[in-house]
Amino acid sequence: MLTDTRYQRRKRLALLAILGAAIAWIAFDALLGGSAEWARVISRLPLLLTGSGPAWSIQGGFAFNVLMGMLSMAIATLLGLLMGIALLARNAWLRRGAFMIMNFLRNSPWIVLLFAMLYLLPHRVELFGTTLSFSPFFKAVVGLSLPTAANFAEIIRGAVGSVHSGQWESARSLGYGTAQIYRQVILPQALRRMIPGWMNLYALLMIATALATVTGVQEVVTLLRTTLAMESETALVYFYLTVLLMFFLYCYPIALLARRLENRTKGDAI
Amino acid sequence: MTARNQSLIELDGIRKSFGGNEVLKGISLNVAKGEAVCIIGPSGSGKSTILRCINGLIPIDEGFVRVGKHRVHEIRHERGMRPLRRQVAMVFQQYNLFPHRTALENVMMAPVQVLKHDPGEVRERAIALMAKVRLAGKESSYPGELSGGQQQRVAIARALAMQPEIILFDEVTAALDPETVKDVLTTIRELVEEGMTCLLVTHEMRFAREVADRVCFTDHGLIVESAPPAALFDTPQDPRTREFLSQVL
Amino acid sequence: MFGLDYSWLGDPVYQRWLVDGVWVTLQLALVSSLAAVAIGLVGALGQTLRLWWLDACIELFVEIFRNTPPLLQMLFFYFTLTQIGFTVTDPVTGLQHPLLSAFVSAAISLSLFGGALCIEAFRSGLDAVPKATLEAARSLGYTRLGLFRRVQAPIAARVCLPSLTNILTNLFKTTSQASVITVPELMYAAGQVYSDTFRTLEMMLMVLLVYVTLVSLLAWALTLAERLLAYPGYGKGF
Amino acid sequence: MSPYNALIGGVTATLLLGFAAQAQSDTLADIRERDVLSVGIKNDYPPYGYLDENNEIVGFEIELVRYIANELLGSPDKVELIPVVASNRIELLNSGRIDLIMATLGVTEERAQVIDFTEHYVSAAGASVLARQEARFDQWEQLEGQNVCGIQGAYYNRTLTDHYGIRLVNFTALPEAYRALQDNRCVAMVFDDMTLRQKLGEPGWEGYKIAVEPYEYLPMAGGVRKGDEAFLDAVNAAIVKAEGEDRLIDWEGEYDMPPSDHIAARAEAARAVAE
Repeated sequence: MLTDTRYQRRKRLALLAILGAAIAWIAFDALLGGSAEWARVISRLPLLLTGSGPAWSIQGGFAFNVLMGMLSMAIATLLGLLMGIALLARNAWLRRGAFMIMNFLRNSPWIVLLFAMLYLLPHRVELFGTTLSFSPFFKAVVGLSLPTAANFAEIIRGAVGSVHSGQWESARSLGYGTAQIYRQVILPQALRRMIPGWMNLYALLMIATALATVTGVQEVVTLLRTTLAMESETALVYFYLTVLLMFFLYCYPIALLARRLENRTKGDAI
Repeated sequence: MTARNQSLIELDGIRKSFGGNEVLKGISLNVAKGEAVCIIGPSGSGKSTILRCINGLIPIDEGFVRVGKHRVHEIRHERGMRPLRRQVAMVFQQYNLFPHRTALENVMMAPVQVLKHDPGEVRERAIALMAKVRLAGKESSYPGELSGGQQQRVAIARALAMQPEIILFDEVTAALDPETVKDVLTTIRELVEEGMTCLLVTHEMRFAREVADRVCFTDHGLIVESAPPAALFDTPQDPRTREFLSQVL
Repeated sequence: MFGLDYSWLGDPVYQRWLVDGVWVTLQLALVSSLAAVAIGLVGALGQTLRLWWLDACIELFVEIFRNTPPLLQMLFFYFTLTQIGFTVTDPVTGLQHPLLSAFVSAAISLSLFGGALCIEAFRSGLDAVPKATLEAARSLGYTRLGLFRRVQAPIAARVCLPSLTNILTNLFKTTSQASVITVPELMYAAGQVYSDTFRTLEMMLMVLLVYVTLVSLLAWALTLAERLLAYPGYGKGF
Repeated sequence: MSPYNALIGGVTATLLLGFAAQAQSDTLADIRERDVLSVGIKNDYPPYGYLDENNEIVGFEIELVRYIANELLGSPDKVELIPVVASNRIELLNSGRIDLIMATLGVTEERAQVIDFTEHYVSAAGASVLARQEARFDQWEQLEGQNVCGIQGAYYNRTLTDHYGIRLVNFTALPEAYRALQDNRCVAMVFDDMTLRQKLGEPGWEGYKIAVEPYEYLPMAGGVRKGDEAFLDAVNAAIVKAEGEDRLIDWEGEYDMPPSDHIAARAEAARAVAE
């Protein structure tokens, strides 16, 4: 039987070999004139990435997915933090309320929440005399951030709960107050455990931005589907593979990094 | 396969490294049938590794290991280890009971599933063994519901259920509460008195002195001194043994 | 109430559409959950064989399906499989018909997506069984297969259950995306109704409520199963 | 968590969400203040609105939209083109995201209850059926129980399923419906007659025909919010002006549409009113 390190090395080599073969195949097909389909894909790539023609100004496309992901994550982090604090609150009503909202959001499909937000939020509100207009983009961001926030709250709760109860006892016996224990003892440890979960959540959210196609945002899946109206049948597979690859290349490294961090924190005293 | 001498366990010049760290630097040891041998020594001196080399859990780098008629160092496959494992049982520091089975099932599992013995007969044996380790009435408890000392005694019963010729005890009391240590030691003492061949790694010096026929002191991967307990504890020959004993006694 | 108008719910046509939709949603969820667990078992077992090339292939499969949008996977399976030859030829007309209906495409795509998540969960469950417990089993003379079957798998199964609950509820929620490839499940039915009545908000709120109820019931049932199967004396993931 | 808890949570959340308010205002004043007109258009629907080779949105309706923007705000570029689909355009209008629908909107009674229509600038045949040359049906009734590709949110969907018993396979986007038809997922495809006839002219569609003729003709018009009189009048004035200048006939030619009696008649009428 192979030793563990040699096994892992061989496995990694095999993975690289498969990826290498795939890249070589694409390169042969696209650059050496193997097929006209890749040429079609390349001519549409600016549109799919930025939503604009050759001008490269950002009007949609995958750039929108990235932007939506980041904005939603920012909002979700803030909302999730509030919800997480409420989940840990001493007031039973507050805790129960937060728990119910969290479960409601966690148990609803993302696509349905997105739809609901689209029709629920007004498109324009008058506030202090100025008109704020809520674009579908903004609504999609809100719709995506809600379930993300609920998931983040659960991550916070899990991370805080995973700190051994012995630490509570020892900190209390040293004369710390509750708030102090959270700040000085629990959070520094919980935070380390939260980060991988937070990153995984971001990758999950990024993947979910594809759903914004149902709200009419000109993100990459919407543009893909529109573009395919003008393309020949044979190019279909190539276009889908290209967009799948965009998501994979963006999300996989994040997931990989998250897992590495996770393995590192696993050694923490639990 | 012939034995080079009449002992039941024979170790000769065993070397073992983990990464670049040489843990065993030429261990030689003979244990006769019915003998109880205790291995003592500072942490990290390779005591537990010796036990794991005897039942083949860890392959050795160099040397000769024989248990009964099995030449352990020549066995290359897990499959080949099975007859050996039937002969040699092992009890661990962390009990390592199977958490998904009750105490009685833990005792019965291997005889039924590995040795293919008749379940009815094994069951009788297992109940008797539970009584022997003074755990009658705890048969249907899950490991998670038992105290450390109780779990360890179930582990001993589990080892005995295999009807082994040799039992290896790996610091079996190290993780236990002081008040439960006594019960476990009593159980082991009874086994020794019944003539079971036992090899014990332990930190319980008083116990070693009471039950062992011979005590080996290991340090830095070598057996420094080996003698009957009275001799080793009262008139240690090697300065390292003296220093160790002055610290622990 | 609140200016919401639910009078259209009285229309028997809409009622039929919605009830049929829920039924299709349940079927899709059941089929893909079973297949996902099966794929997860096969994949996780494949990884325990410790064949580096097989392991690499399984890992690639898992990472691809975990890191791309299920919606896009569904569109891909629905539209491109016929393109690369998944068709049957009608003997009478000589026309090429798609081998896979929208429902089957969605079921396959959801199964693979859920299967990838299951492989990952089952593997980490197997990894979570303490090395010392396995050592004890080895010292009792278990073979590799016996050790896996009698000790490692039963313990791992209980460790996996919470993440399996997560995966299956997630999969149930993801079935709603099949509406995009015309699988007539609940979301699709809802779309049909509101494009007729223009009562979009009312429809979406109702759909939301139906999904939350169904998913909560599923989560509750699975949690109950977790509790029944737990062995006494050990907390979650012991 | 118990299902009881989840239900209570769900009901509460639903009720809370139900409070959403909607804005209502004078659109004409509003767009002059913003100096831009937001219009819901199609971008996947030749010849009315589609993406050209440069990824720009062009088409018959787009020309009309730009003409109206020029009339109302003084420049054809003071317009925000928002791609919509059949299933969301009315919602987008009524919640204020767009000011005007110019997206192949057929005039129907149901829609008239929730929005106001502008002048009927085009009269299009209603839905017809596209199928392979070999198809043997030519009546709507013959399609009963058959799988027919369609589009979600089309006004005729309920008539087709309820009255003719057709099993519609409805897509959200047109290209996907065409693809499904070519993949033989459906025996035929139902959509606006004009669009389907245009499709027949494209390469790759030689093996297809219009198998079933429309069962009705339907005028198409712009859509505005109900009761938005000033804005409606302004848009109507712009449309009539364009008609009087024969601009719609020009665009017909420009986008390869078959000459329509309706547009010619309206041009005559517009000039008659003007004189």
